[in-house]
Amino acid sequence: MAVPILKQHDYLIATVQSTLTDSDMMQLQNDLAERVGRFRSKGVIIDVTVLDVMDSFACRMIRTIAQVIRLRGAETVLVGIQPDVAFAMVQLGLSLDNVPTALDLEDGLALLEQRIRGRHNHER
Amino acid sequence: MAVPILKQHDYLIATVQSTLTDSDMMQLQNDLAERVGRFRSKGVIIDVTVLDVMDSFACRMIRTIAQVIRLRGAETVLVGIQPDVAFAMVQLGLSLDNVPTALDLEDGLALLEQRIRGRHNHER
Amino acid sequence: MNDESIVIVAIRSDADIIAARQQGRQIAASLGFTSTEQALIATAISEVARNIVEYAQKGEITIQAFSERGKHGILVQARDQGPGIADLDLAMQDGYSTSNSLGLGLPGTKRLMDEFDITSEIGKGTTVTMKKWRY
Amino acid sequence: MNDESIVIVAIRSDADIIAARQQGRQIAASLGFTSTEQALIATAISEVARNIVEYAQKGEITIQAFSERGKHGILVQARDQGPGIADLDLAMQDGYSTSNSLGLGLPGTKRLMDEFDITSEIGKGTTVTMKKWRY
Ligand SMILES: Nc1ncnc2c1ncn2[C@@H]1O[C@H](COP(=O)(O)OP(=O)(O)O)[C@@H](O)[C@H]1O
Ligand SMILES: Nc1ncnc2c1ncn2[C@@H]1O[C@H](COP(=O)(O)OP(=O)(O)O)[C@@H](O)[C@H]1O
Repeated sequence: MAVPILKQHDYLIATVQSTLTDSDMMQLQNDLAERVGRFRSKGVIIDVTVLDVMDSFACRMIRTIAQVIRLRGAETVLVGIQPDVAFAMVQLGLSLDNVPTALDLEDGLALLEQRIRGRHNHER
Repeated sequence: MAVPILKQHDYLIATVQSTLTDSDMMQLQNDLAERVGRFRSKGVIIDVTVLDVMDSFACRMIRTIAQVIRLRGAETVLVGIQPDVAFAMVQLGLSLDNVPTALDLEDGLALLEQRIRGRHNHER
Repeated sequence: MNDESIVIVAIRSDADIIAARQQGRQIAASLGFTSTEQALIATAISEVARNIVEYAQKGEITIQAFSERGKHGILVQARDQGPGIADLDLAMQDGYSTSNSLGLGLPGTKRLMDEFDITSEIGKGTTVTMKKWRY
Repeated sequence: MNDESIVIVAIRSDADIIAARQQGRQIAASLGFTSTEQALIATAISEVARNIVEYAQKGEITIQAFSERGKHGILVQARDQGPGIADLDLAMQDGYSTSNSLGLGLPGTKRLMDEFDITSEIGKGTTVTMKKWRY
């Protein structure tokens, strides 16, 4: 099932609706990379609230997507990791590397806003 | 014995009252992960002032809790490690990895404040 | 689910991986595992099922309740007739991967479960057997 | 506590781990160890007691004062009839763990104490004997 991507001002919001297959993930990555260019988006939120498992494959895909988006000049924030999912990820030994996380969509938007402002106001 | 968790503005403060069993630790982790969501907390302080031993198990649990809390979009600071406990940890070879520490609750709150502000203004 | 029933999920595609872990979660729930434990079990199933698709193309996952010396729990087995693993010690190391992957699947899955056993024979296939006790 | 008395703590659960290390601290205090040394001893006891619960399910810890050629100190022994350790050299390496753990327990405990000795036989069990001198 394809992931719907919502454009909201400078941001893109991808809400994962159900467990993704590998090809859904690839599709999501391509869609986001393309739309960041088309809409000149500054940030991307990936919302995984409904995901009940984040395995090493999903984790790697998210890291890859964030890296691709970064190379396209935008920031990615992952939101909505549920407590049980977070614990399983940690036990498995997974890390999201440098992908910032926030509690939910609202916090994720605030974080993006601040990061993007910060990014423009400070030397990197 | 369950660990009481106090909500104070944007933060949660878990004050470890006595030596924890494995299941107390799991409980603490679940409680914190859940409440970070419920109260939209931005930071968590774990106060271990009364702990007289921090063994490799406790250390691993604290690291895990901090990673889970991070995936839920909040920061964790550990406060109150006593001098003797700190010395034993170092001798044992334990590291808290990336879990920041502060002297006591007051310093911990100040550190959280800084880190959370920093997180929003700078690239990590 | 009673102690006699066994659920077998054929694994051929990534849709089957999802089916297997959903089955695992349901059975774990019916056996009284906490939601946290269900998530650990579902994640473990996802990892071994993905390895089947990735390295052996097809295989199966069996999931069943079990009791042993007064302990109860869930038993998951992943079986394939794929290429097998040449060096099991190496495969069980964090970060070791022959594909463009994180290499956390096998060692991580071991961390998720209470018991973990893997046997493999080159050209014959691989079997992962794992258990989680219900406390 | 005098040189003849021995405290034996049965280890079966993590509550027993806590009891053992509290006993160790008290005895160390009564023998005149500084509070820093008490913390080292209590931590060492915690580590070996946890290994009993984790790997052997049950066992016991004995704690006693001792004197030897004019030296005084505390002697702690952890004994179990568990599975034993196949490769002691490996088990004594920092970071080596067969469980989902840090693998610092044994090598770290050796660093906490003045003398440390471990013997183990597959299928028979494991005994850790350790001493700390009072200066
Ligand atoms: N079912 C299997 N059949 C053949 N080889 C396998 C199988 N499962 C795992 N392997 C091998 O073991 C290695 C480690 O597996 P794993 O820890 O799951 O990491 P990853 O799948 O990320 O590479 C794989 O790279 C692969 O070479
Ligand atoms: N009492 C014991 N009985 C059997 N095996 C043990 C025992 N204590 C330690 N071991 C083995 O030695 C390894 C290293 O122990 P340790 O250094 O304490 O690290 P950890 O317990 O963190 O794995 C363990 O992973 C386990 O395989």
